[in-house]
Amino acid sequence: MTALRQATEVVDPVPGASSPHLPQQPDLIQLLTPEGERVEHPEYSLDISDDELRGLYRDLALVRRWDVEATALQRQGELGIWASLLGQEAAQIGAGRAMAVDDMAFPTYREHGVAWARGVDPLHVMSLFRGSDNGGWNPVERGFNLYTIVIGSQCLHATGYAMGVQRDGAESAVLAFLGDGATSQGEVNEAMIFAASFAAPVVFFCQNNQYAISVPIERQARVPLFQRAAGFGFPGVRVDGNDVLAVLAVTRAALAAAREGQGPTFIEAFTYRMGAHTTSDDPTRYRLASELEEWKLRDPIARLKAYLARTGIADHAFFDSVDAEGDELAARIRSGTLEMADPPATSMFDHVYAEQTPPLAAQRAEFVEYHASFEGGDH
Amino acid sequence: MTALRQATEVVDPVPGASSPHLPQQPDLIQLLTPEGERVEHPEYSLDISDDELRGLYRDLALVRRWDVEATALQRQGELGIWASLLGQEAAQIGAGRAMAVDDMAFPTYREHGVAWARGVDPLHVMSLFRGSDNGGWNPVERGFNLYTIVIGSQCLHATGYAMGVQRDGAESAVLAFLGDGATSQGEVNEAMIFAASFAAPVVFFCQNNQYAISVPIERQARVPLFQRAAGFGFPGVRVDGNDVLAVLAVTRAALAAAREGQGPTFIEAFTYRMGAHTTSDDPTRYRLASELEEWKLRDPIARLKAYLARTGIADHAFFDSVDAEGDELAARIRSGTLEMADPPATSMFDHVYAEQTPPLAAQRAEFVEYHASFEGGDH
Amino acid sequence: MGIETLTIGKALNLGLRRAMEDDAKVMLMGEDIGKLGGVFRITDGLQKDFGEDRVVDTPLAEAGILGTAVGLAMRGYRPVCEIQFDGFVFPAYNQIVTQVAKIHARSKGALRMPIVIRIPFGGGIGAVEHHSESPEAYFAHTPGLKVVAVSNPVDAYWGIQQAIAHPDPIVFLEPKRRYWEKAEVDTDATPDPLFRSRVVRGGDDVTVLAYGPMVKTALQAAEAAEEEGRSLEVVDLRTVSPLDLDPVYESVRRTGRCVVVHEAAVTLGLGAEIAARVTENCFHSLEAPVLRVGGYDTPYPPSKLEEEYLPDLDRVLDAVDRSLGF
Amino acid sequence: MGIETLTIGKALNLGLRRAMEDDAKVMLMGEDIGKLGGVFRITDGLQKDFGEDRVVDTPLAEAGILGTAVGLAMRGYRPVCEIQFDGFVFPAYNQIVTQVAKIHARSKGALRMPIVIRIPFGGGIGAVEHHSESPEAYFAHTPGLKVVAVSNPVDAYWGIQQAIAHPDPIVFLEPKRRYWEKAEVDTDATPDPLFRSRVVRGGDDVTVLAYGPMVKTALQAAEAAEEEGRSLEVVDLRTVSPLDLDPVYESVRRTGRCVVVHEAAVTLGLGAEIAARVTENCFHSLEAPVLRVGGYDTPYPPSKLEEEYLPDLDRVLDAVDRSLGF
Ligand SMILES: Cc1ncc(C[n+]2csc(CCOP(=O)(O)OP(=O)(O)O)c2C)c(N)n1
Ligand SMILES: Cc1ncc(C[n+]2csc(CCOP(=O)(O)OP(=O)(O)O)c2C)c(N)n1
Ligand SMILES: [Mg+2]
Ligand SMILES: [Mg+2]
Repeated sequence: MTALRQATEVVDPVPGASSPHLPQQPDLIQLLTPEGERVEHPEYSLDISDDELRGLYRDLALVRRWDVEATALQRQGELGIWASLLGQEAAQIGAGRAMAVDDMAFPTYREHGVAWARGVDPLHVMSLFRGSDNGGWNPVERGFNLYTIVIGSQCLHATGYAMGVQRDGAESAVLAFLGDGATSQGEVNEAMIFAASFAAPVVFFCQNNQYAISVPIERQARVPLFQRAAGFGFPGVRVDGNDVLAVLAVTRAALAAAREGQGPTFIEAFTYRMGAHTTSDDPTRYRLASELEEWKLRDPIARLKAYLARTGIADHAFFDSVDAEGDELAARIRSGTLEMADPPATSMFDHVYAEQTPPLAAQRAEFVEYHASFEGGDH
Repeated sequence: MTALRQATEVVDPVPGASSPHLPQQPDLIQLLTPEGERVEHPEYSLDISDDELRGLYRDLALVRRWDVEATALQRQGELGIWASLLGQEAAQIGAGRAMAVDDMAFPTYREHGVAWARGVDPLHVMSLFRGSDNGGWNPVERGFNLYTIVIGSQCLHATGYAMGVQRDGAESAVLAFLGDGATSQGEVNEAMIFAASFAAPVVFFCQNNQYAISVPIERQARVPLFQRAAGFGFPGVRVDGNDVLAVLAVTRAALAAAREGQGPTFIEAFTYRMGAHTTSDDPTRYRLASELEEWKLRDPIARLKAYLARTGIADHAFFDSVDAEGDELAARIRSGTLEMADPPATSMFDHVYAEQTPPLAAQRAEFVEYHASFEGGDH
Repeated sequence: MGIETLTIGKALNLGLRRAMEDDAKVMLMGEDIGKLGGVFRITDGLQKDFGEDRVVDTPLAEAGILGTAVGLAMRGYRPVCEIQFDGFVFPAYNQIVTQVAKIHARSKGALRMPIVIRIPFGGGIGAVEHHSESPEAYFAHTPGLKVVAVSNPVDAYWGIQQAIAHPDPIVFLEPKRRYWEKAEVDTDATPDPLFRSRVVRGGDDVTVLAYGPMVKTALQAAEAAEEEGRSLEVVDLRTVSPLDLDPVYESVRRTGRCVVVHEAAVTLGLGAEIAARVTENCFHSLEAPVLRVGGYDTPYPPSKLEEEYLPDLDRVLDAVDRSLGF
Repeated sequence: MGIETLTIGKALNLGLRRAMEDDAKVMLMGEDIGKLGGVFRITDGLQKDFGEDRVVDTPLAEAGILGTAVGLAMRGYRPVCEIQFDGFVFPAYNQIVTQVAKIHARSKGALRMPIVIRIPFGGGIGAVEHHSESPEAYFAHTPGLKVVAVSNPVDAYWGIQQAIAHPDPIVFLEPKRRYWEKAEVDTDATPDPLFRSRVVRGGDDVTVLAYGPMVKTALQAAEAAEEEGRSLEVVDLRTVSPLDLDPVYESVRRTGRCVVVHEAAVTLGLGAEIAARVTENCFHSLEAPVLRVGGYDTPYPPSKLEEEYLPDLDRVLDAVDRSLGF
């Protein structure tokens, strides 16, 4: 059986590397090194203007600023919980900016960067984590579904939506987001099976941030995740998820292929969750501080900044203006969150069905009556 | 993206081949050709005595005879339904005979050949299809689980059982059976993920009989099924499922590897369901008679018979004795089925729990009382 | 078409056909529904006439069917998903309960989920394990879903069309052992609304409620009771969620007695909810507690025992006797 | 150890530890239960002490957890599966309902399924969607499963050990919002049996039933009622399936009135079953119908509304008033 065994490459700690979670170069598509050097890739090139480059930097910086503000608001009791995107900005902005207007994204609960790129008001995202609603933007209008919290379920929705796109003869594509942990869910694998079977125009964008809460990627998969796709009959690629340019190029290519009828692609964006899983989490229980330190050297924003600064594409004034804009954004998010009105209590009855049922209408009426009885101050 | 696209081989009708479901030679492990020629394979050899060869023939012939009898009994109203193994005898006998006594098998509803190899009394299988019980042999005692009807669920049980074997430090392995259609179930993919993650001593034995009821394999997978395993990080092989010797060799090797701690293997036994899905099915609605004709040329029993006869390993007397034994077996199965007593009605209450609950005991008592009331003949 | 004698199966087939003709967004999805026409032939001939894009043989994965249906619904389609047998709906349970049922509320009405989940349900066909289940209570306990059960060809023909046209997700239960029962269907008539129960036989002594396959059993019991001089009022619930119990309350206020019949296990079956509501609404009229006739609290037994497990005429009459004797 | 003041969470942790010490076949499985000790820290320290083979961080797949637990149980292990939050049990639904619940019956008793499915359940913690569900009725309607819900540290400590030692599969519901509530636990005492309900406060006017997190609410209501001169008897059901209602019948025959409280949606929640049974068994003693206080028939709302959704002291008292005013 040894010949068989050879056939598969097992993820073992790279000899000499200090962490098993560091990118392994041979597979990794990169256009911008951690040091901010622009490099070429034989298959992926990126034609991008200076304006666009500055735009990407602005996106990255602003979503990080938003994230910092949200974390602070949670600490102050204004949000129930917050799922930070810290460290994953490039993966999300690269993917979000690769999308065309008509494309549709299906996020998890962490894709604030993609929400930003799709023009979803951050306050909609805040209202979810505040517990005022479940997001509340119109998914189809924005080309960005509501956050889906049950791990992996959205991958099937994305695939079905893509089957609809096919039937409409439309020239658009669908981007399904998932985490590394999500790849273990049956539904995610079924989504890949359906996507392959129908050659649906869907791209699976997996942010391998090395952890599913406390569980490291090695528990979910013994070989690099992007290799999963070949087993289902479609291409998989691994991109440096901290390199916004590479993510943009790879995602654009995959979406274009999908639009052209070439079916699905699986993208593994190799990145790192620099913060806690959520504000409820305590990562010191399961990972070493040194790992985070190493990943800080690969920070997705620092490398773009270094590149822009060194090449002169952006100057101090630009960086300062982005900082200022970030502070404004943060202030707007803060005040918007604090001012957010609680939803009317009866609203929980009003959207259960498109066509309300008599028993639920009766329950609603009793609810209203019951609460009215307190006005009298009887209890 | 074209480079990416190249990476995967899509199952397209083989040019020149009359059916897309015929084996593609490059991948297929074969030790005995359809014409009954013994061939060598670079990786798999089989050391087998004449006695064992005759034993395999006997197994194949007897399970086919059983199958014919069961189909007849169903037509005569003695069984509710029957799931025929016609055409898959070699896959099942090869796999079943590859197992060691301590190994454990997890069948679907079609593994009568494996049941036979594990020494399960055919009448136990008949009682299931007759509706007297759900099989009723002791799974752990026989190293053969009860039939599992929910597609794919048994793959997780097999994996868990293998995790138990690991924890026991036992030197045995587990064989999980599944169909080609089952590969689309989320649970089956989760089983492969768990098996890979824990390097569990389980072998997934997939009989690709080209159809899931009416749905051809192309709907489930766009690339050969055995390739699925590499995506999960363990080896996959495709064996000629109508070649009992190749199946035996490949399964033995995979089970041995599992026992040695090398983790899972996925075996795709490329075969054909020569009958209907079950006695309730009408295959003329979805496949051409010519396809069946082509597969008849690959009949798993005929080729072994040809080999045994030509090499003189078996003679007419032997074949006649097997036929006679088959008739005896059929007679025993027939009379055993006809004589099968219906289970006592109260039995449905008796095995719901290991520790009966008071409310169910009360329901049982009411049931008994209610039926006793009819003795009086009141209604 | 006018008046035709149809089986329930054929009525569903024609209803599906008509729904597909009426609205190009209607799609059928499921296992073996194409060339084979489904294991019960309910979709017979539809793929031939509407093509593989509208009658889709899916990979063998129920979560996949329901999950992709969600995406298709978001894109404006109206997926009708066939679950091959009741016992195989559970792999799709997560999608149904956490997604299909909640997306309208989650999106505050921005997204509709006009998905129909067709399930041939119930026992009595001599099948092996998992082919005879009655999972309706699981769905009726799930806010966001609606659940209907048809009992006859007329409701089958119209009900499937109404369900497909409805904006909310509906679990559509088909009484598989009655697929071959016939009745006249007037395809030009104006159908009764989907979410209404119906008194199918008037009576004065006891109100008997049933739905799906048990309606026939209840009617048989009523006939037998008549011979013994007892008059049963039989209500076909038709809608399992939301319940339409006003006609039931009216009836029970008259009869003072109520028996609920279903195949599902009695504990937490629909009978429990109906008993609670009827008691609450008719407390002072009830002369006996609401009695329930259902499957026992055991897994559905091997088919040789299913006649003992399933409610039948005698068990309904026994409950009627007990109610009258209270 | 003697008498210790423990939270429910810590009592569970100690109970698990003791079960693992007592029986080497006991294994814990789940997401993040190892180094992290679970998101609620219920398994804190156990992987360190019992090793990775007995405290297993699984891949992120609930069907996988339950399905492999079945195989492990067949091999003689006693798996204790943690479902991280109530809303994430549904991917495992097929394994639980079609396999875990049925294998003992399927095998005519040859195979036992001593699997415990621990689920932190219920709302009130200000969480996002899917983290506040009460799925107990789905399981209680499923023959072959048993379902218990603990309400206090004593039952948590003993109950988890009893559940693990029990030969049948048990859904073990932990009131997550009460994890931090404390009480004295005498670890040398002889515990009450697992499948028994318990009168936790005597009273004469109305019998109030609750389980899990609602027991505290019911007790608060009883205290408030006392100030108004009303005496409520409070029963902690403890076992949701099988139900142990004899003490309830006894109580209701005395009080003539009954109110059931749970967080799950009222329609087909446990209240329905209890109402049906209590009415059947205490028909002539009841002076009012059994009333139910539960979640509304809506998806669990965004957390800013959960206080409106969840039964509280006032809603219990309102039902008590309505019962007394009937
Ligand atoms: C079906 C399901 N099970 C469990 C959870 C609880 N949970 C929330 S996030 C998470 C880890 C997800 O990891 P991954 O997919 O890698 O995404 P990441 O959080 O790292 O972005 C878990 C287990 C859930 N939301 N859904
Ligand atoms: C979860 C589930 N869905 C549907 C079915 C109905 N069903 C029984 S057999 C079958 C096809 C199985 O095909 P395959 O896995 O290829 O096995 P084969 O019957 O060809 O041996 C289907 C859909 C089932 N048993 N379980
Ligand atoms: Mg992750
Ligand atoms: Mg097959």
